[in-house]
Amino acid sequence: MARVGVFVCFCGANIADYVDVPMVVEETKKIREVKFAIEYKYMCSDPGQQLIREAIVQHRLTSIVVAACSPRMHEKTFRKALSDAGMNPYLLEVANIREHSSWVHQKDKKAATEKAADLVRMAVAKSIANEQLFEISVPVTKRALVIGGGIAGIQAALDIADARIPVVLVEKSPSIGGKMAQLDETFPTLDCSQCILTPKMVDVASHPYIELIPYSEVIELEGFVGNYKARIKKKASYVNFATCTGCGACWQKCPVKVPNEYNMGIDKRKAIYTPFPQAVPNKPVIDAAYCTMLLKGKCGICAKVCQVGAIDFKMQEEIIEREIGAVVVATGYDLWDPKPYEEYGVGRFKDIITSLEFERMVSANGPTNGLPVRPSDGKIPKNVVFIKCIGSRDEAKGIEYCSKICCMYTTKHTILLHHKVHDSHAYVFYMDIRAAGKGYEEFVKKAQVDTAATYLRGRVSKIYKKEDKLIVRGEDSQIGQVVEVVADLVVLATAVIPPKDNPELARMLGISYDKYGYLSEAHPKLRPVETAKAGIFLAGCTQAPKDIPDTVAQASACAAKVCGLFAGDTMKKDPMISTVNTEFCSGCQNCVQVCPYGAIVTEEVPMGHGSKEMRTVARINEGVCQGCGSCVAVCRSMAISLAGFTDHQIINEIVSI
Amino acid sequence: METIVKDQHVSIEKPEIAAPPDWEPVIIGILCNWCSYAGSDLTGTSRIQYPPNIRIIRVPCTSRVDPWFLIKALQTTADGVLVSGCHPGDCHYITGNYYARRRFLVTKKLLSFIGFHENRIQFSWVSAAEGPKFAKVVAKVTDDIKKLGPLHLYKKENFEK
Amino acid sequence: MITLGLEEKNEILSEVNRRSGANVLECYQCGKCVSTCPVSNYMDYPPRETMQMIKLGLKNELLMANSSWFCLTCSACSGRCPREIDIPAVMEAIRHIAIEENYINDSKKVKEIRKFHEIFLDMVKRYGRNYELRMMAEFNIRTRNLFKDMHLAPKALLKGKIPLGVKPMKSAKAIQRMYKLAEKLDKKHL
Amino acid sequence: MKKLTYYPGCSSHGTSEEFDKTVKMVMTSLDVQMEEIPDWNCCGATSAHTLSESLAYALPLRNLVLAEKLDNKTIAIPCASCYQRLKVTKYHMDNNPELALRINTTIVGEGTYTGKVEVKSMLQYCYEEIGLEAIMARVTKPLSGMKLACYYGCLLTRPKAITQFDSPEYPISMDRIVEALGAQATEFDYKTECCGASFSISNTEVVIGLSGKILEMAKESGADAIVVACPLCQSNLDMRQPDIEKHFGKQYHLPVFYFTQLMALAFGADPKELMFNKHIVPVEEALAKIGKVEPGPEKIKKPKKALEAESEVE
Ligand SMILES: Cc1cc2nc3c(=O)[nH]c(=O)nc-3n(C[C@H](O)[C@H](O)[C@H](O)COP(=O)(O)OP(=O)(O)OC[C@H]3O[C@@H](n4cnc5c(N)ncnc54)[C@H](O)[C@@H]3O)c2cc1C
Ligand SMILES: Cc1cc2nc3c(=O)[nH]c(=O)nc-3n(C[C@H](O)[C@H](O)[C@H](O)COP(=O)(O)OP(=O)(O)OC[C@H]3O[C@@H](n4cnc5c(N)ncnc54)[C@H](O)[C@@H]3O)c2cc1C
Ligand code: SF4
Ligand code: SF4
Ligand code: SF4
Ligand code: SF4
Ligand code: SF4
Ligand code: SF4
Ligand code: SF4
Ligand code: SF4
Repeated sequence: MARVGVFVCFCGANIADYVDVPMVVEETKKIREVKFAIEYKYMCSDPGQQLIREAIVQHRLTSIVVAACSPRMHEKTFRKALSDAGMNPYLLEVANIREHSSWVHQKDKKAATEKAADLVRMAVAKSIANEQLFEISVPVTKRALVIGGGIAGIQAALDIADARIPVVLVEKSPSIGGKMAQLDETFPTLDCSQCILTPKMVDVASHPYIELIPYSEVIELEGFVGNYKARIKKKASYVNFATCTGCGACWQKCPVKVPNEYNMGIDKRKAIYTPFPQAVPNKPVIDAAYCTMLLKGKCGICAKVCQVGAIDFKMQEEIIEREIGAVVVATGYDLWDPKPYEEYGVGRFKDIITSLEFERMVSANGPTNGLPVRPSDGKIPKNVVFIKCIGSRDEAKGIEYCSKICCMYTTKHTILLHHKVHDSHAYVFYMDIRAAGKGYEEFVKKAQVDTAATYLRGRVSKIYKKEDKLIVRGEDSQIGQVVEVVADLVVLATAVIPPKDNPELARMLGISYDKYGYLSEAHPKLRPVETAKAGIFLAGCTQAPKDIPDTVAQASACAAKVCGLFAGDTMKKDPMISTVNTEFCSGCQNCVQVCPYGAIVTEEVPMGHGSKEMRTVARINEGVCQGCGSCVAVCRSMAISLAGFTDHQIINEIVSI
Repeated sequence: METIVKDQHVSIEKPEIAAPPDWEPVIIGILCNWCSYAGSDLTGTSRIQYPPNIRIIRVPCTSRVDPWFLIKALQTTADGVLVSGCHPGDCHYITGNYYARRRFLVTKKLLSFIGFHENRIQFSWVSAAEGPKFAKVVAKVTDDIKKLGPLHLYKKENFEK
Repeated sequence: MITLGLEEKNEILSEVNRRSGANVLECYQCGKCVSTCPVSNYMDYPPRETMQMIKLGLKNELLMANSSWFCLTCSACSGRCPREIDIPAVMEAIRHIAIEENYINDSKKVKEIRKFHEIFLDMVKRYGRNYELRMMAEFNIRTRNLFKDMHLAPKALLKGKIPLGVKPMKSAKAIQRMYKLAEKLDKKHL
Repeated sequence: MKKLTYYPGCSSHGTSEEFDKTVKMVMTSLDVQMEEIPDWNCCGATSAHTLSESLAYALPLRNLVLAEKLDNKTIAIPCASCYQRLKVTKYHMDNNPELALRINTTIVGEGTYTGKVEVKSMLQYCYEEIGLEAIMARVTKPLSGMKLACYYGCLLTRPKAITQFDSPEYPISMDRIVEALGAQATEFDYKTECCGASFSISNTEVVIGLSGKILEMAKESGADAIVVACPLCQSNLDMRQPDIEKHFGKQYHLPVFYFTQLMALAFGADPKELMFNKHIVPVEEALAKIGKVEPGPEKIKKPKKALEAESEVE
């Protein structure tokens, strides 16, 4: 029979003033299984713990109940006291007689005492059904997978690799760099984006702990924290990177011209191309959608000019498998297509461009020699109208949220315009100027003064064409007048949106995403880089719009999380998880449906001992289960049991009052 | 026992069994660890007072709550049960409390179908920060149950403690 | 100067929201409606300002303003409002409250607009259909503006643009009955 | 043969007789049989909803109920204002049963509204139910050489949730129809700006300002004439044009046609039949362009997004 020891705490006056502690001890002693009961002033103090340790040995106790403060406070402390005395720490139960009794029934000592006695009785009843539990230790594969090679992915990969943990960096496009590689100078300091990004990209390429897999996508992830296996699809590049020297002869000679996505389609690239001069890896790929050799079997010029024979038209896509322990998702963002703004004539008027197009134009390595030009006639614009919140904060046409970065980059654009075209004038239609950040408001103020840009507070309602000018009409709500600006060029600060395949990616990884398609963090304030699935972390705009400083900060936080996870050779895990008794399992798979973590899989077991016929049963992966108990409650066969919260334990509590 | 079942929400409890003069109801509160249990701790640390009738059982998540627990509680020791968990969307286990909520509604219907007054089992959302709300919920539930009087229906009076 | 904080509750806000089905609180003062509205420069308070005044609960000013009478219900503003507020419905709610509670804006323009609509409805009540020439004539007489548009009349009449008669409905009676019932309904439900 | 229910609206017997007449001509040549709603009444126009909520729904509702007695699935309405009143009423009756029941009591004796008839503007009917191909097939005298600014006004496509037709900002249905007739539609940015319709009589100052801007932009687009689908638009832009010209000190000379007048013309009708004599702004100059194709600016190509553009091979 169970031998329970009960220790009731005074907590100085905290408990003793409102609960008759000796009376509780007396009541407790009436319970058959209780072989030892005592009160003490401060149970959590070292002498208090010593009391427990001694009693365990002296009275050969089989479980311990401490009646004191909330288990959320000192459960760990007392568990440790149990293990110090050689007892399994999970044989402890805590009765919360402080938060749940002495502190909340200060006017009725009798009732508080009765309640405290009941709470102890319940804890005793539960502890009788307690079992020895053992921390689960899961082996860890110390290799991280980073998905997406924008600044977020680059930073996370470098930080993890610097801790000498191998990283696999998978990038969808032919080069890493992401959107940052397309930017000119960056707010709030106006450093040149390429100048600060390129060294990091080169570091990625040369880092001994980073394996860069470009032009690839992760297509499958199985396993659980510490023990994932990823399948990566590498697209056919038709260029053998091992032999290619990156000389560029091929793309110089290729006759097929294609709109250049790096320059937002403003100029052309070839069918075989490296996306931009600083690309990493700096090797070309053939765009199968345009290469006439691949499409029609005609051409082959690149293969002829390549001195090292690196071109391989027969190349096939490849599947690469890697075992990893943690994942950082850094798939970045897209920009919203402003087509729904029909009142602005988007799509009809050539001289309306997006901010990223503007960014490419003013970039030194851009398609227009670093100058903004009117797409319609190639002229340098004088009056440029910038319109903010395009698609953002507009639930009618776009999305509800604020894109966070466009106020700042539009400010930057007025400066860049001012630098590049001296006699130009910027007009900015805005609703608010959101410049919360270190040095941001100062940046905005300086820009407003230096450029003398005209700020008009209102949303533009219409753009129409008059001769070769665009007339931009909006209200300046500060003077309550409708204004029309005669513009040469209009720049739309389009909303940041999540990559459109994020939901699919999230489903593949088993993590969640919000109604817009951003990947969801575990807690918006306190766990902003973790996902609800252990071992998967988020960095950069894939979680929400953010600028480069925030992106980098989050990426480094991910790296810290990954390093923390990999700190030991195995991972310790709470043993309060569920297990299936396959004898009882009917294979209904109700549990599979409700598990929020996908921890439950099915397997085939023989019908009976030695039987050849098989039946399906559920199996819970102990590495994945978080111990919520959903499955237990839905299992009609009562085949599942959640350690620490078994039916037996809970029913004991209920009936013991 | 005389039973009049007009519709499924009509209680067949017998009000004529009068409560003993100093009768106090026993209420079992099943709280999820992450929100409501933490909230109830906060009620304590804030010293907010509430009626002493509730006996709290901690579970990881309201989704762990088997309808059987509720039935067992009403059959044995309790005059009423409160199940409380995280607000929708805030579940520590992502979706746990959605399942719990659905299951709870069905259970409640079932229990009132077999004759329990629907106020005997109640559900609430209390977050870890809502100490005052927890006190309010407990006060309301206690009040409701007091009005209903002791529960005799289906009680195993000969239960050994 | 306006002093706020004296009213118990903002009645005009709840009343306008109820009647229009819009939620004026959603307006974030972007002004897109103002630069869209073809008549905003004629209004005492263009739509954006009207929204803010509703939020401030400036009932008298709102009900006396000409804004709701100038609204053409062209729906251009609501089609562009980023918060999808049904602005013409808000304008209409204000106009209807002003009519019911007898707030009379006695500027010449508002009086004329109101008169026109009354005469129009009168025509329809009499004939079941609109009688354009007669309506124009009555409008001119009743607004004491006998010669308004007279320069158009000869040419228009000559060209048969404005015919001299109307083909009245057979069941004009039904229309008159409808008017009576509608009036009752308006009273009951407004 | 197609059949439809026809609601002519008050102005069909007055200011827009030529619209009424040419609608009938065009429908006959397109093999569509029109049945007029028997003893229809005025839709109430802007005035009803300005002053009375119930009347605003009651007047159109009577017409809808009467239309349901005919056996056609669509009512087509030439006047944009009537169309909008009937469409808005139908929308609220269909979506708010409680209101529907209430308003239905105002038309005692006429029947109960069931919602089985579709309401379309005549333009929408031509574009959606007849279709460009069928229209093109009837053209015997193409209007090549004519440059037209298509003006839709505010009521045909707004509010979008209710009308569910074309774009409220840059509609193209009428443009496509006049192109099917062989004319050229100009790029005209004021297609759906309001002309001030309901203030035509009570507040002419507003109308002159608004309609003036529309004429200005139509001229700017290079048009020889304006095409409309609404009697109110027509009379504001046509009848008031001399006043507007005087007010702004400008000359526009832009005749304002109903699209059905031009359809009839292209289908080979005798111009004398088309009541051009009722127009205030003379039409002769514009009509004289027919057949004379200028070299002019190249046809505006549909803009393509840069990245969708084709690749080129050197
Ligand atoms: C016009 C403009 C100007 C800006 N100016 C500034 C500025 O001045 N200062 C500033 O701080 N910020 C600026 N920003 C913001 C800046 O661009 C972002 O903060 C930053 O690029 C975010 O980096 P990221 O790595 O999260 O995303 P991204 O740069 O979008 O990188 C995502 C990467 O993931 C890859 N990827 C996507 N999906 C997959 C997949 N399924 N598998 C593998 N790889 C995938 C993509 O190809 C890409 O390489 C500007 C933004 C814009 C639009
Ligand atoms: C009125 C108000 C409301 C807010 N509401 C919200 C909200 O709703 N949501 C939200 O996200 N944020 C909110 N915030 C912001 C939030 O408080 C901060 O983001 C957060 O507290 C910052 O945490 P911290 O650790 O950086 O700084 P702090 O909380 O200031 O902690 C700094 C600690 O360092 C100690 N310390 C200082 N100097 C030394 C030293 N030399 N040596 C040793 N110790 C030192 C201090 O004693 C202190 O304990 C709010 C802030 C305010 C003012
Ligand atoms: S164990 Fe808890 S209740 Fe006891 S003294 Fe320590 S803090 Fe107080
Ligand atoms: S020519 Fe050959 S070696 Fe040079 S870049 Fe092209 S593929 Fe590489
Ligand atoms: S084979 Fe293809 S990639 Fe190579 S040069 Fe020809 S078109 Fe270009
Ligand atoms: S950051 Fe500025 S421009 Fe961008 S959506 Fe927010 S408020 Fe609008
Ligand atoms: S719910 Fe229970 S019986 Fe059904 S599959 Fe899961 S463990 Fe087996
Ligand atoms: S306890 Fe929760 S996490 Fe674990 S297997 Fe069951 S449902 Fe999944
Ligand atoms: S457009 Fe809408 S949100 Fe903007 S000011 Fe007008 S009513 Fe308000
Ligand atoms: S509906 Fe009224 S307020 Fe709105 S744009 Fe038209 S006239 Fe102005």
